[in-house]
Amino acid sequence: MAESRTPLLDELEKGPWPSFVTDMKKLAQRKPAVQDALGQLEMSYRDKKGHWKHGGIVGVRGYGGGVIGRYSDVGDVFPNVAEFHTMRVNQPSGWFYTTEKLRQLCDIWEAYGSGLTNFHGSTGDIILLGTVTQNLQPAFDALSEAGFDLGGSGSDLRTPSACVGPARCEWACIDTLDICHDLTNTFQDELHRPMWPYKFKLKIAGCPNDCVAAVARADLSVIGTWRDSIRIDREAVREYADGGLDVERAVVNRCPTGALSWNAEKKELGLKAEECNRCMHCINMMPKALCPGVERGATLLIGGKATILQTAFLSWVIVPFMKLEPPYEELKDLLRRIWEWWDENAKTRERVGELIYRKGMREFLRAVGLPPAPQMVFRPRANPYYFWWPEELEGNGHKEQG
Amino acid sequence: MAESRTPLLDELEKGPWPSFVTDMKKLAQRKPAVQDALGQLEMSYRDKKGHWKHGGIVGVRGYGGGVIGRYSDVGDVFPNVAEFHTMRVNQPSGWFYTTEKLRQLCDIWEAYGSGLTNFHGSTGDIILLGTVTQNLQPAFDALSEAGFDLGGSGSDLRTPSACVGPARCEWACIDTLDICHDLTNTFQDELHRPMWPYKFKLKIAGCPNDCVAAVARADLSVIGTWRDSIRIDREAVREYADGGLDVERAVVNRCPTGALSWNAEKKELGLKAEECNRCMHCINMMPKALCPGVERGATLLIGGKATILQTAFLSWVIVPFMKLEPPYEELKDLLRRIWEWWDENAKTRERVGELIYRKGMREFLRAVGLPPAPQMVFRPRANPYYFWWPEELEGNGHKEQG
Amino acid sequence: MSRTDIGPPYFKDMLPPVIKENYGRWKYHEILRPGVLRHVAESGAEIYSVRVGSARLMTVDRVREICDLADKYCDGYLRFTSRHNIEFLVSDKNKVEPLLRELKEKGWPVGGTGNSISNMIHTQGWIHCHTPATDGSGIVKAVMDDLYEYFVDMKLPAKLRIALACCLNMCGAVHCSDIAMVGIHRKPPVIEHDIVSKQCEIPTLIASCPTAAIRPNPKLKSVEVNEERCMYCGNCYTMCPGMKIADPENDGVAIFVGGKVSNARTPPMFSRLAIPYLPNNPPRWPEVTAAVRKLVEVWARNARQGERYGEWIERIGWERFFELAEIPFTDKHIDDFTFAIPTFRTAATFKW
Amino acid sequence: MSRTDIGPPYFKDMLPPVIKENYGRWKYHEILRPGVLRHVAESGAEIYSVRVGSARLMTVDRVREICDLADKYCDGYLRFTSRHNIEFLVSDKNKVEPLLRELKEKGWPVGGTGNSISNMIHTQGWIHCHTPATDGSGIVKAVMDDLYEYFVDMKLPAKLRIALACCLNMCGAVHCSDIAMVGIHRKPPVIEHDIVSKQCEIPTLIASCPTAAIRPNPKLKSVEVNEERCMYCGNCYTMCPGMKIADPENDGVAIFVGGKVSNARTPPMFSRLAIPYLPNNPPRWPEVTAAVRKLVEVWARNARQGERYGEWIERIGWERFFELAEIPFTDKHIDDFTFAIPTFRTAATFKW
Ligand code: SRM
Ligand code: SRM
Ligand code: SRM
Ligand code: SRM
Ligand code: SF4
Ligand code: SF4
Ligand code: SF4
Ligand code: SF4
Ligand code: SF4
Ligand code: SF4
Ligand code: SF4
Ligand code: SF4
Repeated sequence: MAESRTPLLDELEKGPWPSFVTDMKKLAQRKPAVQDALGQLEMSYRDKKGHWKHGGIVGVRGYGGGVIGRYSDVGDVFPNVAEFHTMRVNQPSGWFYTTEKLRQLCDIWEAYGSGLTNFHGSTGDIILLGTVTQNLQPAFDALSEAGFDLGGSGSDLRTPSACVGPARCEWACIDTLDICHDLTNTFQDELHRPMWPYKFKLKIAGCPNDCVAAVARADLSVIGTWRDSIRIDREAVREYADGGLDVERAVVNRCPTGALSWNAEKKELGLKAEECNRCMHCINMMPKALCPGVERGATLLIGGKATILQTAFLSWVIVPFMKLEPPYEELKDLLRRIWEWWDENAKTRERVGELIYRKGMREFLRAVGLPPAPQMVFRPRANPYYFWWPEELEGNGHKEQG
Repeated sequence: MAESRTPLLDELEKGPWPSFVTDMKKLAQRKPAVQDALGQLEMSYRDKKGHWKHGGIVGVRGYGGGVIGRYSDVGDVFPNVAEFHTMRVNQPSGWFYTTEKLRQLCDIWEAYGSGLTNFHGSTGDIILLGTVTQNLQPAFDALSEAGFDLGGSGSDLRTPSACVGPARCEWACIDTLDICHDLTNTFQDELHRPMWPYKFKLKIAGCPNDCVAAVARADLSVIGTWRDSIRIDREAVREYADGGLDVERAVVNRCPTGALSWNAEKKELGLKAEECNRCMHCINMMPKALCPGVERGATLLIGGKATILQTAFLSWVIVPFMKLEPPYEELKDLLRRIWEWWDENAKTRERVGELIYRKGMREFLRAVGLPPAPQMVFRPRANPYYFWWPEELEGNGHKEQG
Repeated sequence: MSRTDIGPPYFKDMLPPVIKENYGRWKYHEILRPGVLRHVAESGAEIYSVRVGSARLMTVDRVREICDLADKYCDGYLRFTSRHNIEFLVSDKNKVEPLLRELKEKGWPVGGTGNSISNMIHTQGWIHCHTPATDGSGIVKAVMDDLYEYFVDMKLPAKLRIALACCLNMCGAVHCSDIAMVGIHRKPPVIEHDIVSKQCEIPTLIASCPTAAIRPNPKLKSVEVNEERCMYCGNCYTMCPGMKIADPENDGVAIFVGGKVSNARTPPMFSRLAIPYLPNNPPRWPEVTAAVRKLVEVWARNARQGERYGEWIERIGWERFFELAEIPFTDKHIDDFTFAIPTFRTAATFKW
Repeated sequence: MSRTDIGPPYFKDMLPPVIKENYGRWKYHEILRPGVLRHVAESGAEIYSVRVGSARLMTVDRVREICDLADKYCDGYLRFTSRHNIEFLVSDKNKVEPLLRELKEKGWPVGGTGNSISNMIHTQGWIHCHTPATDGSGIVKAVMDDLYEYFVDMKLPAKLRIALACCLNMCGAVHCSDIAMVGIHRKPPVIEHDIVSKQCEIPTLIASCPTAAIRPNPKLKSVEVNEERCMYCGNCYTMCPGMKIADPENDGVAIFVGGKVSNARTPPMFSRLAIPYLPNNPPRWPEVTAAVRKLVEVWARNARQGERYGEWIERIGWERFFELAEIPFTDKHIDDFTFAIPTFRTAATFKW
């Protein structure tokens, strides 16, 4: 047998987890780009460094985003990946597919690209990895024909995503999938034509379990919640207890607010609904017995992002509760106000959270017209360095004097 | 009866709490300065603003600190307080006095000052309020004669202070009073001759109850602690329980580390000493039954200060444990190294905590030769923005390249 | 000729004999009643401490009165506490009751121990400082009069430490008190250019501003203030008398709550903003005293036994605190200084 | 002509009939065994979801294989999860076992539900990105091979979410994962002045540095780096290819622990630095896989039932975590960036 050209990568064919190397090697037999992608990756494994570089801006007609241009810095050695751009294709809400649709995608990407994909990218897009500049437009045309459109990249709205929500989860307090779809369609222009200071991400989770990790990664997080009481099926609670669940230890004692109590004799769960902060723990532990209340809506949080530049932020509450029913106008209006303020005030590459940090939450709230609420903070300020608005003072406002 | 000249202040003669107005009014009868101090204060009460101002630097021979110069901005109306300087007199450790010493102070201040005092200032000094420039030196001479010396002011070591400690408290793990006295005497030059970027405060508490509020107000906090186990008198525990103390609820359940357990039948207190963080709660609740261990020393914390400039800081652990026995050389050496580094690196009016914040704890620790320890942080960094020292890297250190 | 650098009097010379003998060998203590402590040594020896409230601002006459009592009942020994109370150190058990009787006759408050309100840490204010936004001794008197019952009794859920600082310099541990009053300004300084140019060092002045609101005005050899950024801390005035910050119409008092410094149960905590502004109303600051009482009582009513102010709030949540205390929540409560971010709620969990 | 702005396919067209009919009316779920969920609707209808691990980086052939299975067992319906797993949506109960059998034959991992390790969120690495300090898919494969048993079983105290990002941009929720690997550089960029001067916008480049380490070099129409301030984040390289940050000798992987995003019990938390550096050792990164396994197991051994990684550490204290995990504590663990101060221990309470 001939010596392998990818001895290092071959090591990744071992072991029980699905091997992308095995998978790629098969496709490499009919796809030179995959062959070269493996070759260049093997080189990276040897050199311990990447071999991709920036290049000119590439894209499709009418759009400013959706394509990540990529060029090899060893294109002479691996000519079939000299150009190796990625297309980001907007996934259907909740990542649901028919095999028919998936096969269409595969055929398109076999025809116009390397045949390599990611299901999915971290933002949520279908990632079609590796094609050449001249295939971008044809690929896009074919995608469009099949009913697919590109997602976001660059300084625009990024592809929104949502947890599985009402499609398969009993706890969804909002229609995550519909909100995601509706917003994506409403904001097609913002998604496809970068015109902002930086990226803006939007994720929608149906309840505080946040199965789409919104709070950590979305400039605006929409998290389903409820205003009334958890509903309890007392009989089902008893069944859990009878079935061996140590309700006191595993559920009641771990309630963070002390809202729960347990009558061991009667096997009865007590709940002070006004103390509950809707952390989901008890519901998670006894899905057959407990479920969210009926007065449903969402908590909105702003500013989540990764490390660069100011360090990572988790999102911050800005609207404790908003009802969310189609056509979601209140949410859309708020988004527009947020974008307007951010667009006007931010520096290049300043995420909205960083701008709020720089300008102060008070400026933000006033600019977008949201009332301050104690739910916005874990605790109020410890320093005395706060500002007064002119109209709050006796005599001339402070802007006039001095 | 003649109309009062201090109608507003007179309102403060009412009520059960001791009235400084009543007190001052009596002395005013023989002290014109007190009379005018009352007059000016009444004016402040009417105007809702202060009437003191800065002035030239005043002091005593050989010292740079210890006196706060003060001038009235209505000196024409109240000539007897036109000059009204304060002398800060170094208190004996723990604020213990004989009446003899106190009477000497009173006599001196009646002779050379207004006769107004604070027992004590917030830093801990005896505050002798209000005298004129020309009386400063004579007052100092008399104080010195009586065995008193000035405390700190300006950019120097401020008067150290200590909790009552071993003099009257069963929990003192270090000799707070002796440490305070010894350091004060060792560092007389630093105390009396401002030569640093800003002030430096030092407070010593005998145990984590911190009865001298060191952690909030001292650039260096010395807090007594122990390395071994709390000692338990089992019989005495039982007596508390018999006496009606709900040990489980009031003590065990409120232990922050879960180190305690309670056997209700046997009325026995269990302790996992390695889990205890020495918060003092259980000891506080049962002083007859529990007390600190025997391997005693102190935790050192740095950086405590009030609001200006960077916002208030609570002190941060820099030495988890140091044995403290006379002549306290290890502590003194550390202080000298800290001052040296601070003095070399700080901007004017930059407290040591602010400098550490600006430069990074890592620079500080290396400069003063302290090993990093997880006890220094509540939790490690969440961001990936850390530095490597050249000697930690392969090839040339990073200082050489680029 | 005076001697310099002699240091303070040696504390051991100030200790009553029973303390000297049992120094470092105390075994336990009891609070016999509010203001009366009994410490017992390993040797069996005892000392009684009687804690008496003080105005802190005292005349020499008042100090001499204290000495008279200490001579009479304490063999001439006494001390002051870290919170400015007087402690009469009684070595002879039989003198405790007579001392208490005389104190009562004189109307001196005995208390401040255990689950009480102790004396207020406070600062100079209008009696001596040049930067105050409010008074010190006067508000303290008004507040302590009002809360007297809590000083002389121990009926609170836990210790309650109240402090006052007359400006943002916060002399004292105001920033870590259960309840803290702070004098505040609310307008940027009015610049007197002639004073600035003549008396002040411009670079130091500029550096003194926490928000970098001050910039040079080379034409006038003075400075300008960017009023959008000024949050009226008055630090520039500390550095330069030409930066007039006092403004009788708008100065007043802010109230912070929930701080502590002990390590008992929970780590030390900062006090946090409860009431952004109350007017300066000398001589008795009725708005301030009423607000403080209300804050004391909402805690006393709702906290669990042994729960300090901040521990209580952290358990129920600040949103619930604002509701119970009936304090409107404003944009001022939301931090916007350097460490703002960690105070923002990064969770969908809170109470309605 | 292609149409623009048509948006994604309508998700409702992708839903199996049972989901369409019971949309928003699910009642409860059960985990029948690792990787197999049963959701029951108010109507009594059921759907079975079979969760299968995926490499995420897949060829179209692999996707077609998935489709084949979905056609055979799921009437052509399937979905992917937010963590890149495949979910076969089985409407016919009787098809669950046959599907599981075929998956087993094919060697496809079924699991990732409940108290397991689910798929790793990860990023491009050397397969497509231009800024990586390490690979993506390769380490994931090595780590998941090693932790396979925890994917296919639910024997852990709680969910464990592992993530990897190949550079500090941290594409993914790496900063809030129970265990997170991050590719890091350790030396300042080597500046190629000709590239900088020709291809890069200097002001944007300067602004891109989080620590303000970059200053202009007007002579070369380029920039200089203050190496004392540079912490090798590589953001300048993202902005400008002339700032060569990759360095095979010193690049590697850091490990952070204790993050979460759910609100269950405790608020979302950041992951925090555990291991500052491990070398890049392709193809199987033995140091990294060993370290991750050790981190998994120290938690699995010591945490209480139901306690996520960060919840466990916060209960026992980070000082104890470093001891149990046998990780040396270094000055790197102590924060020195913007929000450092609130991480410093302001208490005398800690464990030895
Ligand atoms: C493809 C993807 C990683 C993946 O393998 O899944 C990705 C890849 C890149 N990200 Fe990302 N990011 C991807 C999701 C994320 C996420 C996660 C998310 O969106 O939920 C984050 C963290 C959340 C956030 O936005 O903060 C993320 C934070 C970044 C950052 C740092 C942003 C910050 O403010 O901290 C950068 C740097 C930048 O924008 O210059 C970045 C930049 C990049 C660039 C464009 C780097 C570059 O300059 O070329 C990468 C292109 C790689 C390539 O060759 O295709 N990427 N990036 C993800 C997008 C796929 C998709 O559309 O579905
Ligand atoms: C007298 C005293 C208040 C009192 O009534 O007790 C006091 C009074 C002054 N303090 Fe203070 N500070 C006093 C203890 C404190 C404390 C508490 C402590 O030391 O434990 C603090 C908080 C802890 C700290 O140092 O951070 C304190 C924080 C300040 C600050 C803010 C420092 C900071 O870094 O945030 C200033 C402003 C300054 O230094 O310019 C200040 C400045 C001042 C000045 C000197 C204001 C000035 O520029 O003239 C005040 C002089 C008043 C006067 O007329 O005598 N004082 N000052 C206290 C000293 C008495 C003594 O020696 O015993
Ligand atoms: C006399 C004094 C020390 C001194 O050198 O002057 C002192 C003396 C005692 N303190 Fe203290 N503490 C003194 C100021 C403090 C301070 C500082 C302050 O208030 O500014 C604190 C920190 C307060 C804070 O956290 O904000 C303080 C926190 C404690 C604690 C912890 C209480 C807690 O649960 O947080 C205890 C334990 C207890 O009371 O159970 C304690 C206990 C004690 C004991 C029982 C110690 C003993 O065994 O003798 C003493 C009598 C307590 C009492 O009053 O009930 N001492 N104690 C101070 C009296 C001040 C006063 O006049 O009221
Ligand atoms: C399918 C998926 C949603 C989707 O739209 O794709 C999903 C589905 C469910 N999640 Fe989730 N979660 C999904 C990602 C997440 C994420 C996001 C992530 O991991 O990136 C989180 C936040 C994780 C974190 O905090 O770091 C998440 C935190 C939870 C929790 C809270 C667990 C906790 O104690 O912290 C629950 C409740 C539980 O499991 O008890 C939950 C519960 C559930 C339930 C039981 C909801 C339901 O009733 O159907 C679903 C099955 C759980 C299971 O796998 O055991 N789901 N879930 C995601 C599956 C990812 C995967 O392939 O493994
Ligand atoms: S976030 Fe809530 S509603 Fe959405 S899938 Fe997770 S548990 Fe269900
Ligand atoms: S949802 Fe959370 S806070 Fe509410 S009762 Fe259940 S466990 Fe307690
Ligand atoms: S700090 Fe500790 S040792 Fe000092 S007086 Fe208070 S309780 Fe006693
Ligand atoms: S000192 Fe504190 S941590 Fe230690 S056992 Fe007592 S209550 Fe628990
Ligand atoms: S708090 Fe301000 S006004 Fe009061 S004494 Fe201190 S510096 Fe002066
Ligand atoms: S008052 Fe404070 S914030 Fe305003 S200009 Fe002066 S120093 Fe700056
Ligand atoms: S983490 Fe860094 S290297 Fe990896 S895909 Fe994102 S930007 Fe590229
Ligand atoms: S690597 Fe990061 S810290 Fe270093 S110069 Fe570049 S941007 Fe600045």
